Amino acid sequence: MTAETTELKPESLDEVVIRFAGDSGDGMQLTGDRFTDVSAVFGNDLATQPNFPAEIRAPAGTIAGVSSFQVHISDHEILTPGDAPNVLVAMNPAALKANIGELIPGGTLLVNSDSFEDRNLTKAGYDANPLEDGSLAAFRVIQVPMTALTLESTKELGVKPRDAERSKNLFALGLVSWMYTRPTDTTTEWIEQKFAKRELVKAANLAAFKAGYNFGETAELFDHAYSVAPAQLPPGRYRNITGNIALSYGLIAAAQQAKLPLAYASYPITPASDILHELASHKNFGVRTLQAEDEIAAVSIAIGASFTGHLGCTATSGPGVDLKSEGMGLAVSLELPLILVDVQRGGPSTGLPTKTEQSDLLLAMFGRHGEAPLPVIAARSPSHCFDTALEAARIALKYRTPVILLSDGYLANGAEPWLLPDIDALPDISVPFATELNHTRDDGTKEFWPYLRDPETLARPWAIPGTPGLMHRIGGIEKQDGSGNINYDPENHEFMVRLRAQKIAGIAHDIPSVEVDDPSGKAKVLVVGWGSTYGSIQQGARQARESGVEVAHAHLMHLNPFPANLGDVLGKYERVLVPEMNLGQLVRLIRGDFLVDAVSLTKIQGVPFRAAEIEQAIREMAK
Amino acid sequence: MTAETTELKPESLDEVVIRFAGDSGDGMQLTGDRFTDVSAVFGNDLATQPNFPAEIRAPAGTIAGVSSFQVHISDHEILTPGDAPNVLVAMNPAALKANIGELIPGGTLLVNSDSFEDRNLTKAGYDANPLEDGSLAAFRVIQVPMTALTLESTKELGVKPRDAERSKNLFALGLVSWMYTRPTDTTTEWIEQKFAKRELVKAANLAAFKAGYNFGETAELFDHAYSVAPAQLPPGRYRNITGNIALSYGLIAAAQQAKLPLAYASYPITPASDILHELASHKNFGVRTLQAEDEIAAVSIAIGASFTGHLGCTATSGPGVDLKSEGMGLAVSLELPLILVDVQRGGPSTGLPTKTEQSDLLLAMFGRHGEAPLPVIAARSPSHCFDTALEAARIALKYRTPVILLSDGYLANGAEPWLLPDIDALPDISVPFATELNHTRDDGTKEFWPYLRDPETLARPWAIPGTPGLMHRIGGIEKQDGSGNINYDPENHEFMVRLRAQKIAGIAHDIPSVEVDDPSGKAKVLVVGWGSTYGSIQQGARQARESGVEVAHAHLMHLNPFPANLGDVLGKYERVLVPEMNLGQLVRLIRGDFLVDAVSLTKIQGVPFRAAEIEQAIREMAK
Amino acid sequence: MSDADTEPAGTVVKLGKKDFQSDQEVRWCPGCGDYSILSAMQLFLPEIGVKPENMVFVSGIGCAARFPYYMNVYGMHGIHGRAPALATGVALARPDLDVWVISGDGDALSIGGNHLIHALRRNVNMKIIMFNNQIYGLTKGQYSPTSEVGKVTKSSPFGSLDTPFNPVSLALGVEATFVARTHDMDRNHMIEMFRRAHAHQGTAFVELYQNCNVFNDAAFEGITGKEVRAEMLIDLKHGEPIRFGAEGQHGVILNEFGECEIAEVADVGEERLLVHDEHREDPTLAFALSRIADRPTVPTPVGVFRDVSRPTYEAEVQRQLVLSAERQGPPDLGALLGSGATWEVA
Amino acid sequence: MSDADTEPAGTVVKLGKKDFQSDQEVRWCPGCGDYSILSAMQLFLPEIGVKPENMVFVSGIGCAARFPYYMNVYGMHGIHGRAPALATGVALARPDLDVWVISGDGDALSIGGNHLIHALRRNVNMKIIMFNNQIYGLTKGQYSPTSEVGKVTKSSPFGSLDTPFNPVSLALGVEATFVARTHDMDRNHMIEMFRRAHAHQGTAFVELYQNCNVFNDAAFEGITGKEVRAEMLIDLKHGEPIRFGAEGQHGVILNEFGECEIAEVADVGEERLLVHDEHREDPTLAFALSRIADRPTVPTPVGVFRDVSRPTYEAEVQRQLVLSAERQGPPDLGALLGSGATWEVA
Ligand SMILES: Cc1ncc(C[n+]2csc(CCOP(=O)(O)OP(=O)(O)O)c2C)c(N)n1
Ligand SMILES: Cc1ncc(C[n+]2csc(CCOP(=O)(O)OP(=O)(O)O)c2C)c(N)n1
Ligand code: SF4
Ligand code: SF4
Ligand SMILES: [Mg+2]
Ligand SMILES: [Mg+2]
Repeated sequence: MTAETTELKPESLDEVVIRFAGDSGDGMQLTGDRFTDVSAVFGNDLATQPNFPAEIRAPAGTIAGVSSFQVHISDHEILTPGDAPNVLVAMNPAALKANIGELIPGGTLLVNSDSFEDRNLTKAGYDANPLEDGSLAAFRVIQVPMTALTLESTKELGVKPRDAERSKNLFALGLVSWMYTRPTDTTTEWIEQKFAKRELVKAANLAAFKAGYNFGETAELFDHAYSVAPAQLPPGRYRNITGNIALSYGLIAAAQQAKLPLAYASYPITPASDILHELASHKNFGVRTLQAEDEIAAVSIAIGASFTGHLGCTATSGPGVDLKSEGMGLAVSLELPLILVDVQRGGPSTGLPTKTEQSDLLLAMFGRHGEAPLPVIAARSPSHCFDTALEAARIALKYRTPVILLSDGYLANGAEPWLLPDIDALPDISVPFATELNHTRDDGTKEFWPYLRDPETLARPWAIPGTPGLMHRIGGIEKQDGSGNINYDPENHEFMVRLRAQKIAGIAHDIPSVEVDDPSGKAKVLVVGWGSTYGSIQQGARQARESGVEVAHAHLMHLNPFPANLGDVLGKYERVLVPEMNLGQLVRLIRGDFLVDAVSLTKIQGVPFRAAEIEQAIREMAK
Repeated sequence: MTAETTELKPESLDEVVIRFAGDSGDGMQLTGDRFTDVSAVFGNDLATQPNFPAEIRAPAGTIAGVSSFQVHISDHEILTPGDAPNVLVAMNPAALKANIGELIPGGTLLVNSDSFEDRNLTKAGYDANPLEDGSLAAFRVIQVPMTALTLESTKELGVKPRDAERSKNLFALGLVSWMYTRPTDTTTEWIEQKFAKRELVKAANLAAFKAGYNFGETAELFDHAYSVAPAQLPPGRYRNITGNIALSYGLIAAAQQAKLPLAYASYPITPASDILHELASHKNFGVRTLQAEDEIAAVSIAIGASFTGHLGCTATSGPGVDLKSEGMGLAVSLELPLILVDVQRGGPSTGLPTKTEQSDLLLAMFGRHGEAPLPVIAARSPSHCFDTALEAARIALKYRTPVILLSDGYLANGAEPWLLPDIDALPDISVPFATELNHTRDDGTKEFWPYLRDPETLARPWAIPGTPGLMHRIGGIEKQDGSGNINYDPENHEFMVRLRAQKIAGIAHDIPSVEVDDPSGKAKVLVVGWGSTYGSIQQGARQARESGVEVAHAHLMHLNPFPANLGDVLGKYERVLVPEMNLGQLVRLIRGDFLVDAVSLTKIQGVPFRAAEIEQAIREMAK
Repeated sequence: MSDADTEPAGTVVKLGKKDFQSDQEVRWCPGCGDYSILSAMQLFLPEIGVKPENMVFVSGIGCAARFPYYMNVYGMHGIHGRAPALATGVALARPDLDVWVISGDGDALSIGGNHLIHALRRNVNMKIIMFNNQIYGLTKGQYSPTSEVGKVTKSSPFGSLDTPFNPVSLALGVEATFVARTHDMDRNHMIEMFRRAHAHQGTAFVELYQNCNVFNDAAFEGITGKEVRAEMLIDLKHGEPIRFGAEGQHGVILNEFGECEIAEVADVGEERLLVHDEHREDPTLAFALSRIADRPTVPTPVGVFRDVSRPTYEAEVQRQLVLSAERQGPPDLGALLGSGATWEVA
Repeated sequence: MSDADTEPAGTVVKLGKKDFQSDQEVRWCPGCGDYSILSAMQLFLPEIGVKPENMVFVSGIGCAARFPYYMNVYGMHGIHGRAPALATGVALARPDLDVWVISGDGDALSIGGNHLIHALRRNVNMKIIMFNNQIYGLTKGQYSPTSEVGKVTKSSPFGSLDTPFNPVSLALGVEATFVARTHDMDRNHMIEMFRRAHAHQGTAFVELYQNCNVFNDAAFEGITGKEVRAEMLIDLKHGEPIRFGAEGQHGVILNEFGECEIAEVADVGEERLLVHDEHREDPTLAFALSRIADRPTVPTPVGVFRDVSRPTYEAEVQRQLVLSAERQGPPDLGALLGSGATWEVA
């Protein structure tokens, strides 16, 4: 290859991790979203990880105000947003300071040099200008006066400088798009639609984007561009989706597959609010959404709706789950279908509202007074939120029980390409309502018994108001099995407590066995995970295998009851590792249930495991 | 011995279990209380178990309306109210029907024959009169027209028949007092005081009581009376006490020993309400009680009071614990002293409000979102509620942490003789408030850091409002250790989460080792219990030993953290049995923590284990 | 269960009291005011012609809250304080149903206060009947948010300190569209209030003075007792001058501050009497009336304080469902999942 | 931290604004109304002569709720909606402290509604300042219980349906002893309301219109904007006829139903104007005034609606502590434990 040609021919990479970082006001989330969409449409596999400041809007230019978006694109299947970025785009000193620590040595650092003046440097807590004091020697630093160039590119348009300056994120997007040879049309089209109504803004953004792109081509800064070829994903139509959207779609789909209207009541809370927002905008699906006065009302409203034959659902995060405890216990006693989605966040108490964590598992299991068992399932990836919503509904309806579905902040806001499911292939999860009297008195007259159970599922009949003849009363006081009449008899209570437990335990026979990913079949170490650690564990396990360590991975979607074969699976391996973003919750359950000396690997930093951390732990254990 | 003398000499028994049963309106609780007091003052050891209907007042004469009181008196130390009564006093057919099943074969049945007329028989669901159809052949049935005799005895006094009839429970008390040769003075004095202001009632009750007593003496029905000699209890002054009263006294004592005012906020709920009632009547101890609008307010008010330097406390039962979850999590994050008493009752949901259960242990352990560990302790007997209240306060104050104290319906209402503690020997549990600036800035100026910890206990300083210079802000958002400033840094969060857990875990070194009751030292089976099963397990173990089976018993007061030696203790035995009034909660923790194949023995009938049930299980296991 | 139950749907049957009685034994204390309320409700319901299967009675926890068990309709005995929220779910999902909430003063105003005030402002179509006995009955006699200051109970041996709520004032302060008061001693008046509440579109709040003869006996005797009623109850009638007393000799007038005062008609003259108007948009008049009696020991207004119309919450929800369908078209799951940028992988 | 902190207790120091500023960086959006409220509070507090160490600021969760972090006093940032209860605990335990609650419209009226209404009836001695921006700020813009009907937000794309609360009416309906309203555009008026609230013995409720320039910008511009204020704000002054407008040309009168109406002074004459009286035992007048404006788009009363005196809850608690000591004697633990029947075992 000659010098000339290198100039033109982009160097091809198999994957790259890019992080856009700037002030909350700089529009980094949008920049990242756009780059993600382009790459998705282009055909790369990808995973993203946004990171917002917890403050509504921390002072501009401060570390607290930094917002970032990491996207991992590749030409092969990937599972995580990447451990560390290869490329960091830093729009201001604070963004640099907050993120430089994670840029891989030798990585590319793209900075908006215009923003590195004293005021910003001090705000970020820099004594000296890092662009000048040599502290960035380890990286390939590329300084671009993005602000100036953006203003320059837009001045013809007569946009006020203050507004024009806002387009600098699109300049950055253009520049990075060139660096990785992204097609430009998707972005320009998007800009044109998005700002169709605001001519000037549209023009400014287009100009800035083009300017950035052209700057890459012409500037001497880059000897050549890079390319990341499309990945070979299973064929079909794809879209990019976040966990909260997938979960919302899943609930809508579940209601449709159950032939029931969806009734969704919820009180806003980060990071669950978007589910309310999304569902509220799809009323044409017959979705009734209600923003309740508090979480207690929300779960109560959902229960009331379920009583009448709707698919009652509510979502929240930790603090709200606490408040819904009593209501969930009522639903257990009423034996009505109900879905509670817990989008977990950093705790305890208000904790770290915008960060992710897996610390509500034991709360979901035991957070109700008395013996009040209910099914618990967890989503493993953004798109998996769709599947788990359907599964939660299936179980809730078939067994007439409240179900807790665990998601978390990382899944809620993270995105990945999603192979659109075949609508017609979605399962029919509808269940019949009771319509007939089901019990005959000694005197021969017939009556309706609300707690007369299906011998197989142990589910009670669901007779909804409006059904002639089946009028009945249910409540939270202990009741006689069958008739459902209030009953304080000791033996009946014991019978009912055990029966309710048995009903939930029995679901184990109605869920898929846990699959073990053990390519060689020679692994001695088994990694057991649940929820959003899936990607990190899969990737970590792969890396371990590449380094010659055999390892197996089993990831649990059903946490209560466990799949029937879990005990056998655990028995097959010499050592068991359980990575969790908490202090070790699943590991407690596994040790207690199976008396297996499972080892806990925990990380509680509000961010997912790095694949390398998992790999490391696996290798330690394999020693 | 000659026939004559037998007539006079009471036959002495080493113990007897008597159950008084009647309609809620018949005053059986009072009758039982009186008999208990007399026996206590007389010097017997004893244990009682009241049993109320869940209905406020179920229809008179129905099974649902039956109220009973069982008292076990003996001449040696006893631990339970007795498995089955030797004597049943049945004031009406419903009371007979509801209780006869438990009377031991050959036992004495004392019935008020006047109440066995058709209306009452039908209400109780009897087709035929059991007094006539021979169905009671297995018992020594003694029919006494108590109503008639009571009216007879009071008619001189000019009491209205309707009122006079109300005194028939005292007739029964008199009769049973004679049967067991109880001194009469205590009772007559009590009547005189109690009804001092109501002459007629006093006279009627005295007359009825005497009539009953004399009836025993004169009637041909009894060939002789019985006596139960005083028990040889450790010397000292005794009183009879229920768990709720002991717990209330314990809180008052704790505040005094901590040199702090007690602030108690609570919302009424069975069976915890009496703690509020009791504390509200001792304001002269500086106790501030507040009946809150709900449980969430109650825990919040207690937290607010603790922040200002009071001993903040709240009590409730299951449903209220659910509601306090979020508040408890806040207290964990604030690291303030707080006591939450959970008087457990039958669940789930409203469940069996007046019945006992141990089903909130895992809720206490895990019923808060995020990682929010806190100490959990449990009382084992009515009087032990006093000790545990002091211990809960000691831990809460020393470690600046909320503590959950578990009691239950059986302890709350059950009574036992209590050797009054030596006030002067009560521990001093006071802790100093912070008064000084505790941190020096780089610039040399001093400031106050609310999260700068005691290196040993890891407790943070408790600086109360009013203290000059120590103004500070605390909250539920994650904070920087030391300064306490809001901090979203990942590493700091992980550090804090682990630190909070470590603080609680460290308490293990500050609590007594668990003691094992293993007389022969040869036992292979260890029974591990917690809470109110203590008496049943102790008694069951004794019976097992008497039958030649060696067995050890360890009873846990501290459930989180466990005593440091628990692991070793468990390791010493071949088999471990864990009896609980739930579906197996402690056993889950033990199995998970120590990987010991502990076996669960569960009973969920709203009533304590019978010693025989425990003995049985021990023998099975020892096979 | 009664015959009506097994009637095939659709056929109109003449219903009677027994059609609304469940087979459960009624378990309140003998002499409890709840009995008369239950029978008034069972007497009233047949007249509205709604089939039992289309009625839902929801309650929280308390003696009052046991009510649904005794009604042969669909019923839910919920958790303490949450009945208005549970019922909101019922009404939101099924506007076709007749929804009633039975609650107590503790259930509705203490632990359930938040749900009550939000239900009232939302105007969900449900009828909330609050049995006010000024005590916690089920938990055996602690003071409630409507107990008088200084009340001595188990939990307030030195007397309670909290100023009680005036439930009618409270409801009027939170934008309620229908507010009424009645008492357990007057079956016809109870029935009339049930009738009015049921006729109202939206949330109806009825405060019902109820005697707890075990823990707070005779709390209302001073105004509801047969012999004193004429002098102590001010019967509000829309469009009529407000007067009471055996010969209607007393009346209500407004002073210059807009406050209600009781006067002798003879002194002030009939024309000065305040004419009741249930339908004022502005709740001030109703509020003024609610302040005449802050305790049920002085002449106390009963009847409908306020009855104005506002769209019900669920009707508006239905409207939005239709609106959405118009704007966004019929549900198409495939289109929804495939919305936004998609791409094909071959 | 400022010098005042390290002053030995007792010595009276002349305090300034900076003595109430904490060392924490203030983190609200640029332009948020919260800034002006914070500085008004910090300007006001020095005048009351209470030392920072004797003040406690309690809040729930929300943007408004961050307030305590910026105050150099004792502070607690609690959990959502529970601030009035947390503060009740503080005041109950320590009547010697100066207790303030800072809350938002969602925090106080949505999830916290029950604690608010009970605090108001109890009359605990605390000052509740509710920042009403008619939106959920911290959670990025959902409608709140004070948002206008039809408000389009993330959670109400087709417009919100719930009739909003009128916070002043709500407070008056639940027996509040002090109710006022002010706004973030007028520092002096804010300070005057803080002053009045602080002077009141018992629970003071101040609704403070606050601009959320990010999620609900200019919600109050129509009445608080400098240029419109004179015409749109009705400044309530005790004992004075209620009039407003540049030349005081408009006034407020009562109609025959006791409702407030706005009239031209020229038409009705000065003598017909309603004379404001904060101290009426009966809250009806204040309630009538609260209904003049159901949205901040028409002439709206600001100032003190009601200020009456009633014993504070904690004062009554103290009274009972003394009473109990008199009746039951000094605390004697031994006697307590040994109360009732006891016996000796040798
Ligand atoms: C969460 C919860 N807290 C407390 C209780 C106990 N409780 C049951 S009913 C009740 C109050 C009853 O009073 P009210 O609502 O006036 O009804 P009433 O019995 O007087 O008819 C209380 C405190 C409960 N069941 N659940
Ligand atoms: C139990 C619980 N539910 C929900 C939330 C989420 N949340 C925090 S603040 C808030 C509302 C904020 O609105 P407002 O009280 O008006 O304060 P503002 O931000 O507008 O000042 C919500 C819903 C929470 N933190 N805790
Ligand atoms: S306690 Fe009172 S309210 Fe409850 S049933 Fe008995 S009398 Fe009625
Ligand atoms: S979101 Fe609104 S209320 Fe919150 S800080 Fe920003 S501007 Fe202020
Ligand atoms: Mg009541
Ligand atoms: Mg707000």
